[in-house]
Amino acid sequence: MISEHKLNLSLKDIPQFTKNLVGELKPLDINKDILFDIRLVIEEALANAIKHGNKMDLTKNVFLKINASSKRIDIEIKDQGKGFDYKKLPLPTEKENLHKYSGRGVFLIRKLMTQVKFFDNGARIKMTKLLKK
Amino acid sequence: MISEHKLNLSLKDIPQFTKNLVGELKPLDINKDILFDIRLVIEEALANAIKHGNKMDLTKNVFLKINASSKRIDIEIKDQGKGFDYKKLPLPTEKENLHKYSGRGVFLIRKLMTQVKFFDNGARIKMTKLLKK
Amino acid sequence: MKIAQENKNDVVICKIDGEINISTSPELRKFFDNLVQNKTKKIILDFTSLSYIDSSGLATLIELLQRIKKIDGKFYICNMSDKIKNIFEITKLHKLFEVFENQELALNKF
Amino acid sequence: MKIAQENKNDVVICKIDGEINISTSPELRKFFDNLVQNKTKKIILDFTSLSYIDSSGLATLIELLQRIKKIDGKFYICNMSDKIKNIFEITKLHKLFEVFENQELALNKF
Ligand SMILES: Nc1ncnc2c1ncn2[C@@H]1O[C@H](COP(=O)(O)OP(=O)(O)O)[C@@H](O)[C@H]1O
Ligand SMILES: Nc1ncnc2c1ncn2[C@@H]1O[C@H](COP(=O)(O)OP(=O)(O)O)[C@@H](O)[C@H]1O
Repeated sequence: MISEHKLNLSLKDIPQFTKNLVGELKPLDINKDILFDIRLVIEEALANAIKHGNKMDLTKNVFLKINASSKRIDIEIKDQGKGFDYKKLPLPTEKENLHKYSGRGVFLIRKLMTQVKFFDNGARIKMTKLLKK
Repeated sequence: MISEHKLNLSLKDIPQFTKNLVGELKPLDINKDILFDIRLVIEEALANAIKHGNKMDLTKNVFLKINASSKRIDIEIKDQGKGFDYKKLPLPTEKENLHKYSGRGVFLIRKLMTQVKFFDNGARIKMTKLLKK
Repeated sequence: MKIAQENKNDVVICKIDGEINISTSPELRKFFDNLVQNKTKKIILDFTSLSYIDSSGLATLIELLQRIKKIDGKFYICNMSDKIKNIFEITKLHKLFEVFENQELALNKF
Repeated sequence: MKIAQENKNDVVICKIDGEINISTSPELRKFFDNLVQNKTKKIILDFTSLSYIDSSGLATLIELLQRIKKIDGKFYICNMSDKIKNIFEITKLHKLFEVFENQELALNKF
Protein backbone atom coordinates (compact mmCIF):
# COMPACT_ATOMS: atom_id res chain seq x y z
CA MET A 1 0.00 0.00 0.00
CA ILE A 2 1.30 3.39 -0.99
CA SER A 3 -0.14 6.70 0.05
CA GLU A 4 0.88 10.33 -0.33
CA HIS A 5 -0.53 13.19 1.68
CA LYS A 6 -0.41 16.94 1.50
CA LEU A 7 -1.28 18.16 4.94
CA ASN A 8 -1.86 21.30 6.91
CA LEU A 9 -2.57 19.99 10.35
CA SER A 10 -2.17 21.84 13.61
CA LEU A 11 -0.22 20.08 16.37
CA LYS A 12 -3.27 18.97 18.32
CA ASP A 13 -4.66 17.16 15.26
CA ILE A 14 -1.60 14.96 14.90
CA PRO A 15 -2.49 12.06 17.23
CA GLN A 16 -5.92 11.53 15.69
CA PHE A 17 -4.48 11.76 12.19
CA THR A 18 -1.64 9.31 12.81
CA LYS A 19 -4.00 6.90 14.53
CA ASN A 20 -6.13 6.72 11.41
CA LEU A 21 -3.16 6.66 9.09
CA VAL A 22 -1.64 3.68 10.86
CA GLY A 23 -5.09 2.12 11.08
CA GLU A 24 -5.09 1.97 7.30
CA LEU A 25 -2.17 -0.46 7.49
CA LYS A 26 -4.20 -3.05 9.40
CA PRO A 27 -4.90 -5.20 6.33
CA LEU A 28 -1.15 -5.86 6.11
CA ASP A 29 -1.34 -7.77 9.37
CA ILE A 30 1.62 -6.08 10.99
CA ASN A 31 2.38 -6.74 14.67
CA LYS A 32 0.77 -4.12 16.94
CA ASP A 33 4.00 -3.14 18.69
CA ILE A 34 5.46 -2.30 15.30
CA LEU A 35 2.39 -0.23 14.45
CA PHE A 36 2.94 1.59 17.77
CA ASP A 37 6.50 2.46 16.67
CA ILE A 38 5.39 3.49 13.20
CA ARG A 39 2.72 5.75 14.61
CA LEU A 40 5.15 7.26 17.09
CA VAL A 41 7.85 8.07 14.52
CA ILE A 42 5.31 9.59 12.12
CA GLU A 43 3.92 11.66 14.95
CA GLU A 44 7.36 12.89 16.03
CA ALA A 45 8.41 13.73 12.49
CA LEU A 46 5.10 15.49 11.74
CA ALA A 47 5.32 17.50 14.97
CA ASN A 48 8.85 18.59 14.06
CA ALA A 49 7.81 19.48 10.52
CA ILE A 50 4.89 21.60 11.76
CA LYS A 51 6.61 23.14 14.78
CA HIS A 52 10.26 23.61 13.79
CA GLY A 53 10.04 23.35 9.99
CA ASN A 54 6.91 25.30 9.09
CA LYS A 55 7.04 27.25 12.37
CA MET A 56 3.31 26.72 12.91
CA ASP A 57 2.45 28.52 9.68
CA LEU A 58 -0.73 26.75 8.54
CA THR A 59 -0.48 28.19 5.06
CA LYS A 60 2.56 25.91 4.68
CA ASN A 61 2.15 22.21 4.03
CA VAL A 62 3.71 19.00 5.19
CA PHE A 63 4.13 16.21 2.64
CA LEU A 64 3.94 12.63 3.77
CA LYS A 65 4.50 9.41 1.83
CA ILE A 66 4.11 5.89 3.09
CA ASN A 67 4.92 2.72 1.25
CA ALA A 68 4.03 -0.28 3.35
CA SER A 69 4.13 -4.01 2.78
CA SER A 70 4.43 -6.94 5.14
CA LYS A 71 8.21 -6.80 4.56
CA ARG A 72 9.05 -3.12 5.02
CA ILE A 73 7.62 0.27 5.72
CA ASP A 74 9.11 3.37 4.09
CA ILE A 75 8.06 6.82 5.25
CA GLU A 76 9.05 10.21 3.91
CA ILE A 77 8.06 13.52 5.51
CA LYS A 78 8.92 16.92 4.13
CA ASP A 79 8.20 20.41 5.37
CA GLN A 80 8.62 23.87 3.88
CA GLY A 81 11.21 25.10 6.35
CA LYS A 82 14.96 25.61 6.24
CA GLY A 83 16.03 22.35 7.84
CA PHE A 84 18.45 22.02 10.76
CA ASP A 85 21.77 20.57 11.74
CA TYR A 86 20.60 17.01 12.29
CA LYS A 87 24.10 15.78 12.99
CA LYS A 88 24.51 17.94 16.06
CA LEU A 89 21.67 16.99 18.34
CA PRO A 90 22.30 16.56 22.06
CA LEU A 91 21.68 13.04 23.36
CA PRO A 92 18.46 13.11 25.45
CA THR A 93 19.69 10.12 27.46
CA GLU A 94 22.65 12.01 28.98
CA LYS A 95 22.26 12.77 32.67
CA GLU A 96 22.06 16.53 32.15
CA ASN A 97 19.29 16.12 29.55
CA LEU A 98 17.15 13.48 31.23
CA HIS A 99 14.98 16.12 32.96
CA LYS A 100 14.40 18.17 29.82
CA TYR A 101 10.96 18.46 28.31
CA SER A 102 12.14 18.25 24.72
CA GLY A 103 14.72 16.72 22.45
CA ARG A 104 13.49 13.12 22.23
CA GLY A 105 11.74 13.12 18.85
CA VAL A 106 14.60 12.57 16.43
CA PHE A 107 16.30 10.27 18.94
CA LEU A 108 13.22 8.03 19.15
CA ILE A 109 12.93 7.99 15.37
CA ARG A 110 16.55 6.86 15.04
CA LYS A 111 16.13 4.18 17.70
CA LEU A 112 12.87 2.76 16.42
CA MET A 113 13.53 2.70 12.68
CA THR A 114 15.97 0.48 10.79
CA GLN A 115 17.29 3.35 8.68
CA VAL A 116 16.90 7.13 8.88
CA LYS A 117 18.23 9.66 6.38
CA PHE A 118 17.81 13.42 6.13
CA PHE A 119 17.69 15.44 2.91
CA ASP A 120 17.20 19.12 1.97
CA ASN A 121 19.27 20.21 4.92
CA GLY A 122 16.97 18.32 7.28
CA ALA A 123 13.61 19.53 5.94
CA ARG A 124 12.99 16.07 4.48
CA ILE A 125 13.33 12.83 6.42
CA LYS A 126 13.24 9.34 4.94
CA MET A 127 12.92 6.41 7.27
CA THR A 128 12.56 2.68 6.83
CA LYS A 129 11.56 -0.14 9.09
CA LEU A 130 12.39 -3.64 7.92
CA LEU A 131 9.95 -6.21 9.22
CA LYS A 132 10.88 -9.80 9.95
CA LYS A 133 8.10 -12.24 9.24
CA MET B 1 -5.73 18.03 2.81
CA ILE B 2 -4.76 15.98 -0.18
CA SER B 3 -3.89 12.31 -0.19
CA GLU B 4 -3.17 9.72 -2.86
CA HIS B 5 -3.25 5.99 -2.29
CA LYS B 6 -2.14 2.96 -4.22
CA LEU B 7 -4.06 0.06 -2.77
CA ASN B 8 -4.46 -3.65 -3.01
CA LEU B 9 -7.14 -4.35 -0.50
CA SER B 10 -9.44 -7.31 -0.42
CA LEU B 11 -13.16 -6.62 -0.07
CA LYS B 12 -13.33 -7.44 3.63
CA ASP B 13 -10.62 -4.85 4.37
CA ILE B 14 -12.59 -1.99 2.85
CA PRO B 15 -14.73 -0.88 5.83
CA GLN B 16 -11.78 -0.64 8.20
CA PHE B 17 -9.74 1.19 5.59
CA THR B 18 -12.44 3.73 4.74
CA LYS B 19 -13.17 4.32 8.41
CA ASN B 20 -9.57 5.36 8.97
CA LEU B 21 -9.38 7.30 5.74
CA VAL B 22 -12.40 9.37 6.62
CA GLY B 23 -11.12 9.65 10.19
CA GLU B 24 -8.16 11.56 8.77
CA LEU B 25 -10.56 14.30 7.69
CA LYS B 26 -11.66 15.04 11.26
CA PRO B 27 -9.40 18.12 11.63
CA LEU B 28 -11.48 19.75 8.88
CA ASP B 29 -14.45 19.78 11.20
CA ILE B 30 -16.93 18.39 8.69
CA ASN B 31 -20.43 17.41 9.83
CA LYS B 32 -20.65 13.73 10.76
CA ASP B 33 -23.55 12.94 8.43
CA ILE B 34 -21.44 14.21 5.56
CA LEU B 35 -18.52 12.06 6.67
CA PHE B 36 -20.96 9.11 6.67
CA ASP B 37 -21.81 9.85 3.03
CA ILE B 38 -18.18 10.34 2.07
CA ARG B 39 -17.23 7.05 3.65
CA LEU B 40 -20.12 5.27 1.99
CA VAL B 41 -19.36 6.50 -1.52
CA ILE B 42 -15.67 5.69 -1.16
CA GLU B 43 -16.58 2.23 0.07
CA GLU B 44 -18.99 1.61 -2.81
CA ALA B 45 -16.53 2.86 -5.42
CA LEU B 46 -13.67 0.85 -3.91
CA ALA B 47 -15.79 -2.30 -3.78
CA ASN B 48 -16.72 -1.84 -7.44
CA ALA B 49 -13.11 -1.21 -8.42
CA ILE B 50 -11.92 -4.36 -6.63
CA LYS B 51 -14.85 -6.61 -7.54
CA HIS B 52 -15.94 -5.56 -11.01
CA GLY B 53 -12.89 -3.61 -12.21
CA ASN B 54 -9.93 -5.67 -11.01
CA LYS B 55 -12.06 -8.81 -10.73
CA MET B 56 -10.60 -9.62 -7.33
CA ASP B 57 -7.09 -9.86 -8.78
CA LEU B 58 -4.93 -8.70 -5.86
CA THR B 59 -1.91 -8.19 -8.11
CA LYS B 60 -3.89 -5.30 -9.56
CA ASN B 61 -4.14 -1.98 -7.76
CA VAL B 62 -6.78 0.59 -7.04
CA PHE B 63 -5.73 4.24 -7.03
CA LEU B 64 -7.49 6.67 -4.77
CA LYS B 65 -7.12 10.43 -4.44
CA ILE B 66 -8.86 12.71 -1.98
CA ASN B 67 -8.68 16.46 -1.86
CA ALA B 68 -10.66 17.76 1.07
CA SER B 69 -11.26 21.18 2.52
CA SER B 70 -14.08 22.62 4.58
CA LYS B 71 -15.63 23.77 1.29
CA ARG B 72 -15.51 20.71 -0.93
CA ILE B 73 -14.36 17.14 -1.11
CA ASP B 74 -13.05 15.69 -4.37
CA ILE B 75 -12.49 11.97 -4.72
CA GLU B 76 -11.05 10.01 -7.62
CA ILE B 77 -10.91 6.22 -7.77
CA LYS B 78 -9.36 4.23 -10.59
CA ASP B 79 -9.02 0.52 -11.17
CA GLN B 80 -7.14 -1.57 -13.71
CA GLY B 81 -10.19 -3.07 -15.38
CA LYS B 82 -12.03 -2.46 -18.62
CA GLY B 83 -14.75 -0.16 -17.34
CA PHE B 84 -18.48 -0.62 -17.97
CA ASP B 85 -21.47 1.05 -19.50
CA TYR B 86 -22.22 3.46 -16.68
CA LYS B 87 -25.03 5.10 -18.61
CA LYS B 88 -27.08 1.93 -18.74
CA LEU B 89 -27.60 0.91 -15.16
CA PRO B 90 -31.00 -0.33 -13.98
CA LEU B 91 -32.63 1.84 -11.32
CA PRO B 92 -32.50 -0.05 -8.00
CA THR B 93 -35.55 1.83 -6.76
CA GLU B 94 -37.86 0.32 -9.40
CA LYS B 95 -40.35 -2.14 -7.99
CA GLU B 96 -38.85 -5.12 -9.80
CA ASN B 97 -35.37 -4.29 -8.46
CA LEU B 98 -36.21 -3.44 -4.87
CA HIS B 99 -35.68 -7.04 -3.72
CA LYS B 100 -32.34 -7.44 -5.45
CA TYR B 101 -29.18 -7.89 -3.46
CA SER B 102 -27.06 -5.71 -5.70
CA GLY B 103 -27.09 -2.65 -7.92
CA ARG B 104 -27.20 0.13 -5.33
CA GLY B 105 -23.56 1.25 -5.29
CA VAL B 106 -23.39 3.64 -8.24
CA PHE B 107 -26.93 4.83 -7.51
CA LEU B 108 -25.98 5.81 -3.95
CA ILE B 109 -22.85 7.53 -5.18
CA ARG B 110 -24.88 9.61 -7.63
CA LYS B 111 -27.47 10.48 -4.99
CA LEU B 112 -25.05 11.42 -2.25
CA MET B 113 -22.48 13.40 -4.23
CA THR B 114 -22.91 16.80 -5.85
CA GLN B 115 -21.20 15.76 -9.06
CA VAL B 116 -20.12 12.36 -10.45
CA LYS B 117 -18.19 11.77 -13.66
CA PHE B 118 -16.77 8.62 -15.20
CA PHE B 119 -13.61 8.41 -17.31
CA ASP B 120 -11.60 5.65 -19.02
CA ASN B 121 -14.79 3.89 -20.02
CA GLY B 122 -15.91 3.73 -16.39
CA ALA B 123 -12.68 2.45 -14.84
CA ARG B 124 -12.10 5.87 -13.28
CA ILE B 125 -14.68 7.77 -11.28
CA LYS B 126 -14.40 11.37 -10.12
CA MET B 127 -16.86 12.67 -7.60
CA THR B 128 -17.31 15.90 -5.73
CA LYS B 129 -19.31 16.95 -2.72
CA LEU B 130 -19.76 20.67 -2.20
CA LEU B 131 -20.15 21.59 1.45
CA LYS B 132 -22.16 24.51 2.70
CA LYS B 133 -20.70 26.12 5.76
CA MET C 1 -20.44 -5.34 15.35
CA LYS C 2 -22.01 -6.64 18.53
CA ILE C 3 -25.49 -8.10 18.75
CA ALA C 4 -27.32 -8.10 22.07
CA GLN C 5 -30.33 -10.41 22.19
CA GLU C 6 -33.32 -9.84 24.41
CA ASN C 7 -36.43 -12.00 24.47
CA LYS C 8 -39.88 -10.53 25.16
CA ASN C 9 -42.41 -13.36 25.12
CA ASP C 10 -42.05 -14.84 21.63
CA VAL C 11 -40.34 -11.77 20.18
CA VAL C 12 -36.56 -11.63 19.87
CA ILE C 13 -35.10 -8.14 19.96
CA CYS C 14 -31.61 -7.83 18.48
CA LYS C 15 -29.77 -4.66 19.34
CA ILE C 16 -27.04 -4.10 16.82
CA ASP C 17 -24.05 -2.14 18.02
CA GLY C 18 -21.61 -0.94 15.38
CA GLU C 19 -21.68 -1.38 11.63
CA ILE C 20 -23.41 -3.63 9.10
CA ASN C 21 -20.88 -3.71 6.31
CA ILE C 22 -19.16 -6.07 3.93
CA SER C 23 -17.01 -7.55 6.70
CA THR C 24 -19.59 -7.74 9.49
CA SER C 25 -22.53 -8.98 7.38
CA PRO C 26 -21.61 -12.70 7.72
CA GLU C 27 -21.87 -12.39 11.49
CA LEU C 28 -25.35 -10.89 11.33
CA ARG C 29 -26.42 -13.55 8.81
CA LYS C 30 -25.21 -16.32 11.09
CA PHE C 31 -26.95 -14.85 14.11
CA PHE C 32 -30.17 -14.56 12.17
CA ASP C 33 -29.86 -18.10 10.77
CA ASN C 34 -29.66 -19.45 14.28
CA LEU C 35 -32.85 -17.63 15.24
CA VAL C 36 -34.66 -18.87 12.17
CA GLN C 37 -33.47 -22.44 12.72
CA ASN C 38 -34.88 -22.21 16.23
CA LYS C 39 -38.21 -21.29 14.65
CA THR C 40 -38.17 -17.71 15.87
CA LYS C 41 -40.83 -15.97 13.80
CA LYS C 42 -40.91 -12.52 15.38
CA ILE C 43 -37.73 -10.52 15.26
CA ILE C 44 -37.01 -6.85 15.89
CA LEU C 45 -33.75 -5.31 14.80
CA ASP C 46 -33.04 -2.31 17.01
CA PHE C 47 -30.79 0.15 15.19
CA THR C 48 -30.24 2.59 18.10
CA SER C 49 -26.51 1.87 18.13
CA LEU C 50 -26.04 1.17 14.44
CA SER C 51 -23.41 3.65 13.32
CA TYR C 52 -22.97 2.66 9.68
CA ILE C 53 -24.40 0.59 6.87
CA ASP C 54 -23.24 0.13 3.27
CA SER C 55 -24.91 -1.40 0.23
CA SER C 56 -23.71 -4.86 1.13
CA GLY C 57 -25.31 -4.37 4.55
CA LEU C 58 -28.56 -3.38 2.86
CA ALA C 59 -28.29 -6.54 0.74
CA THR C 60 -27.85 -8.62 3.86
CA LEU C 61 -31.01 -7.15 5.38
CA ILE C 62 -32.97 -7.98 2.22
CA GLU C 63 -31.67 -11.53 2.44
CA LEU C 64 -32.81 -11.80 6.06
CA LEU C 65 -36.23 -10.49 5.13
CA GLN C 66 -36.60 -13.22 2.54
CA ARG C 67 -35.48 -15.93 4.97
CA ILE C 68 -37.94 -14.93 7.65
CA LYS C 69 -40.75 -14.71 5.11
CA LYS C 70 -40.02 -18.28 4.03
CA ILE C 71 -40.91 -19.54 7.50
CA ASP C 72 -43.92 -17.17 7.63
CA GLY C 73 -42.21 -14.96 10.16
CA LYS C 74 -41.76 -11.21 10.34
CA PHE C 75 -38.97 -8.87 11.18
CA TYR C 76 -39.30 -5.22 12.03
CA ILE C 77 -36.68 -2.53 12.29
CA CYS C 78 -36.78 0.27 14.88
CA ASN C 79 -34.82 3.24 16.19
CA MET C 80 -33.08 4.22 12.97
CA SER C 81 -30.92 7.33 13.18
CA ASP C 82 -31.79 10.11 10.75
CA LYS C 83 -28.76 9.29 8.61
CA ILE C 84 -29.60 5.58 8.30
CA LYS C 85 -33.23 6.48 7.60
CA ASN C 86 -31.98 8.78 4.85
CA ILE C 87 -30.10 5.89 3.22
CA PHE C 88 -33.23 3.71 3.37
CA GLU C 89 -35.28 6.50 1.83
CA ILE C 90 -32.84 7.20 -0.98
CA THR C 91 -32.83 3.52 -1.93
CA LYS C 92 -36.59 3.28 -1.29
CA LEU C 93 -35.93 0.31 0.98
CA HIS C 94 -38.17 1.89 3.62
CA LYS C 95 -40.96 0.53 1.43
CA LEU C 96 -39.63 -3.00 1.59
CA PHE C 97 -39.03 -3.14 5.32
CA GLU C 98 -41.37 -2.39 8.16
CA VAL C 99 -39.71 0.40 10.07
CA PHE C 100 -40.89 1.76 13.44
CA GLU C 101 -39.88 4.77 15.50
CA ASN C 102 -39.20 2.74 18.64
CA GLN C 103 -39.29 -0.75 20.15
CA GLU C 104 -42.72 -0.33 21.71
CA LEU C 105 -44.41 0.52 18.43
CA ALA C 106 -42.71 -2.45 16.77
CA LEU C 107 -43.66 -4.81 19.60
CA ASN C 108 -47.29 -3.72 19.46
CA LYS C 109 -47.42 -4.48 15.75
CA PHE C 110 -46.87 -8.23 16.18
CA MET D 1 -8.10 9.80 27.59
CA LYS D 2 -10.04 8.96 30.72
CA ILE D 3 -8.68 9.15 34.22
CA ALA D 4 -10.29 7.10 36.98
CA GLN D 5 -9.33 8.15 40.47
CA GLU D 6 -9.27 5.82 43.46
CA ASN D 7 -8.16 6.78 46.97
CA LYS D 8 -6.43 4.30 49.27
CA ASN D 9 -5.75 6.02 52.59
CA ASP D 10 -3.58 9.00 51.65
CA VAL D 11 -2.57 7.59 48.27
CA VAL D 12 -4.39 8.61 45.09
CA ILE D 13 -4.32 6.04 42.32
CA CYS D 14 -5.01 7.41 38.82
CA LYS D 15 -5.85 4.82 36.21
CA ILE D 16 -5.23 6.29 32.81
CA ASP D 17 -7.30 4.88 29.99
CA GLY D 18 -6.25 5.78 26.44
CA GLU D 19 -3.36 7.87 25.25
CA ILE D 20 -1.01 10.49 26.68
CA ASN D 21 -0.22 12.56 23.63
CA ILE D 22 0.07 16.12 22.45
CA SER D 23 -3.69 16.65 22.52
CA THR D 24 -4.52 14.79 25.77
CA SER D 25 -1.57 16.05 27.84
CA PRO D 26 -3.33 19.25 29.01
CA GLU D 27 -6.09 17.14 30.55
CA LEU D 28 -3.64 15.02 32.52
CA ARG D 29 -1.77 18.13 33.62
CA LYS D 30 -4.98 19.73 34.89
CA PHE D 31 -6.02 16.60 36.76
CA PHE D 32 -2.62 16.40 38.40
CA ASP D 33 -2.62 20.12 39.28
CA ASN D 34 -5.87 19.66 41.14
CA LEU D 35 -4.39 16.83 43.16
CA VAL D 36 -1.27 18.82 43.98
CA GLN D 37 -3.31 21.87 44.95
CA ASN D 38 -5.25 19.66 47.34
CA LYS D 39 -1.90 18.73 48.90
CA THR D 40 -1.94 15.15 47.65
CA LYS D 41 1.62 13.98 48.13
CA LYS D 42 1.33 10.33 47.17
CA ILE D 43 0.19 9.54 43.67
CA ILE D 44 0.29 6.35 41.61
CA LEU D 45 -0.26 6.45 37.87
CA ASP D 46 -1.60 3.08 36.78
CA PHE D 47 -0.73 2.47 33.12
CA THR D 48 -2.70 -0.79 32.67
CA SER D 49 -4.97 0.80 30.08
CA LEU D 50 -2.49 3.25 28.59
CA SER D 51 -2.40 2.40 24.90
CA TYR D 52 -0.03 5.05 23.59
CA ILE D 53 2.44 7.73 24.60
CA ASP D 54 4.51 10.12 22.49
CA SER D 55 7.45 12.40 23.32
CA SER D 56 5.14 15.20 24.36
CA GLY D 57 3.44 12.74 26.73
CA LEU D 58 6.82 11.85 28.18
CA ALA D 59 7.53 15.57 28.63
CA THR D 60 4.25 15.97 30.50
CA LEU D 61 5.18 13.17 32.90
CA ILE D 62 8.55 14.83 33.59
CA GLU D 63 6.71 18.06 34.33
CA LEU D 64 4.40 16.27 36.77
CA LEU D 65 7.37 14.69 38.48
CA GLN D 66 8.90 18.12 39.05
CA ARG D 67 5.66 19.53 40.42
CA ILE D 68 5.16 16.76 42.93
CA LYS D 69 8.78 17.01 44.05
CA LYS D 70 8.29 20.72 44.77
CA ILE D 71 5.71 19.90 47.41
CA ASP D 72 7.89 17.06 48.72
CA GLY D 73 5.53 14.46 47.32
CA LYS D 74 6.14 11.34 45.26
CA PHE D 75 4.55 9.74 42.28
CA TYR D 76 5.02 6.19 41.14
CA ILE D 77 4.08 4.50 37.90
CA CYS D 78 2.85 0.92 37.68
CA ASN D 79 1.52 -1.67 35.23
CA MET D 80 3.36 -0.50 32.13
CA SER D 81 2.82 -2.63 29.04
CA ASP D 82 5.96 -4.07 27.46
CA LYS D 83 5.77 -1.56 24.64
CA ILE D 84 5.48 1.48 26.91
CA LYS D 85 8.28 0.08 29.08
CA ASN D 86 10.37 -0.23 25.92
CA ILE D 87 9.86 3.49 25.16
CA PHE D 88 10.88 4.40 28.73
CA GLU D 89 13.97 2.23 28.44
CA ILE D 90 15.04 3.63 25.06
CA THR D 91 14.81 7.17 26.42
CA LYS D 92 16.31 6.04 29.75
CA LEU D 93 13.37 7.66 31.52
CA HIS D 94 12.92 4.49 33.58
CA LYS D 95 15.86 5.91 35.57
CA LEU D 96 14.04 9.17 36.25
CA PHE D 97 10.72 7.67 37.31
CA GLU D 98 9.98 5.07 39.92
CA VAL D 99 8.29 2.27 38.05
CA PHE D 100 6.63 -0.77 39.64
CA GLU D 101 5.25 -4.00 38.26
CA ASN D 102 1.86 -3.59 39.91
CA GLN D 103 -0.21 -1.37 42.23
CA GLU D 104 0.57 -3.38 45.33
CA LEU D 105 4.31 -3.01 44.96
CA ALA D 106 3.90 0.72 44.36
CA LEU D 107 1.55 1.12 47.37
CA ASN D 108 3.97 -0.70 49.66
CA LYS D 109 6.77 1.63 48.65
CA PHE D 110 5.16 4.76 50.16
N1 LIG E 1 11.83 19.43 10.45
C1 LIG E 1 12.62 20.21 11.19
N2 LIG E 1 12.92 21.49 10.80
C2 LIG E 1 13.72 22.29 11.55
N3 LIG E 1 14.27 21.91 12.71
C3 LIG E 1 14.02 20.67 13.16
C4 LIG E 1 13.19 19.75 12.44
N4 LIG E 1 13.14 18.60 13.13
C5 LIG E 1 13.89 18.77 14.24
N5 LIG E 1 14.43 20.01 14.28
C6 LIG E 1 15.34 20.57 15.30
O1 LIG E 1 15.90 19.50 16.02
C7 LIG E 1 15.62 19.63 17.42
C8 LIG E 1 15.40 18.27 18.04
O2 LIG E 1 14.16 17.73 17.60
P1 LIG E 1 13.46 16.58 18.44
O3 LIG E 1 14.49 15.55 18.74
O4 LIG E 1 12.28 16.12 17.72
O5 LIG E 1 13.07 17.27 19.80
P2 LIG E 1 12.04 18.47 20.09
O6 LIG E 1 11.16 18.63 18.91
O7 LIG E 1 11.31 17.97 21.30
O8 LIG E 1 12.89 19.66 20.36
C9 LIG E 1 14.44 20.57 17.49
O9 LIG E 1 14.41 21.28 18.70
C10 LIG E 1 14.64 21.47 16.30
O10 LIG E 1 15.54 22.51 16.62
N1 LIG F 1 -15.28 -0.07 -11.60
C1 LIG F 1 -16.11 -0.87 -12.31
N2 LIG F 1 -15.61 -1.64 -13.30
C2 LIG F 1 -16.43 -2.46 -14.01
N3 LIG F 1 -17.76 -2.53 -13.81
C3 LIG F 1 -18.32 -1.78 -12.86
C4 LIG F 1 -17.55 -0.90 -12.06
N4 LIG F 1 -18.37 -0.28 -11.20
C5 LIG F 1 -19.59 -0.74 -11.45
N5 LIG F 1 -19.60 -1.65 -12.44
C6 LIG F 1 -20.77 -2.35 -13.03
O1 LIG F 1 -21.93 -1.64 -12.66
C7 LIG F 1 -22.84 -2.49 -11.97
C8 LIG F 1 -23.57 -1.72 -10.90
O2 LIG F 1 -22.70 -1.38 -9.85
P1 LIG F 1 -23.29 -1.01 -8.45
O3 LIG F 1 -24.35 0.00 -8.64
O4 LIG F 1 -22.17 -0.61 -7.55
O5 LIG F 1 -23.95 -2.34 -7.92
P2 LIG F 1 -23.30 -3.76 -7.54
O6 LIG F 1 -21.83 -3.58 -7.40
O7 LIG F 1 -23.98 -4.11 -6.29
O8 LIG F 1 -23.66 -4.66 -8.68
C9 LIG F 1 -22.01 -3.63 -11.45
O9 LIG F 1 -22.75 -4.79 -11.29
C10 LIG F 1 -20.94 -3.77 -12.51
O10 LIG F 1 -21.39 -4.56 -13.56
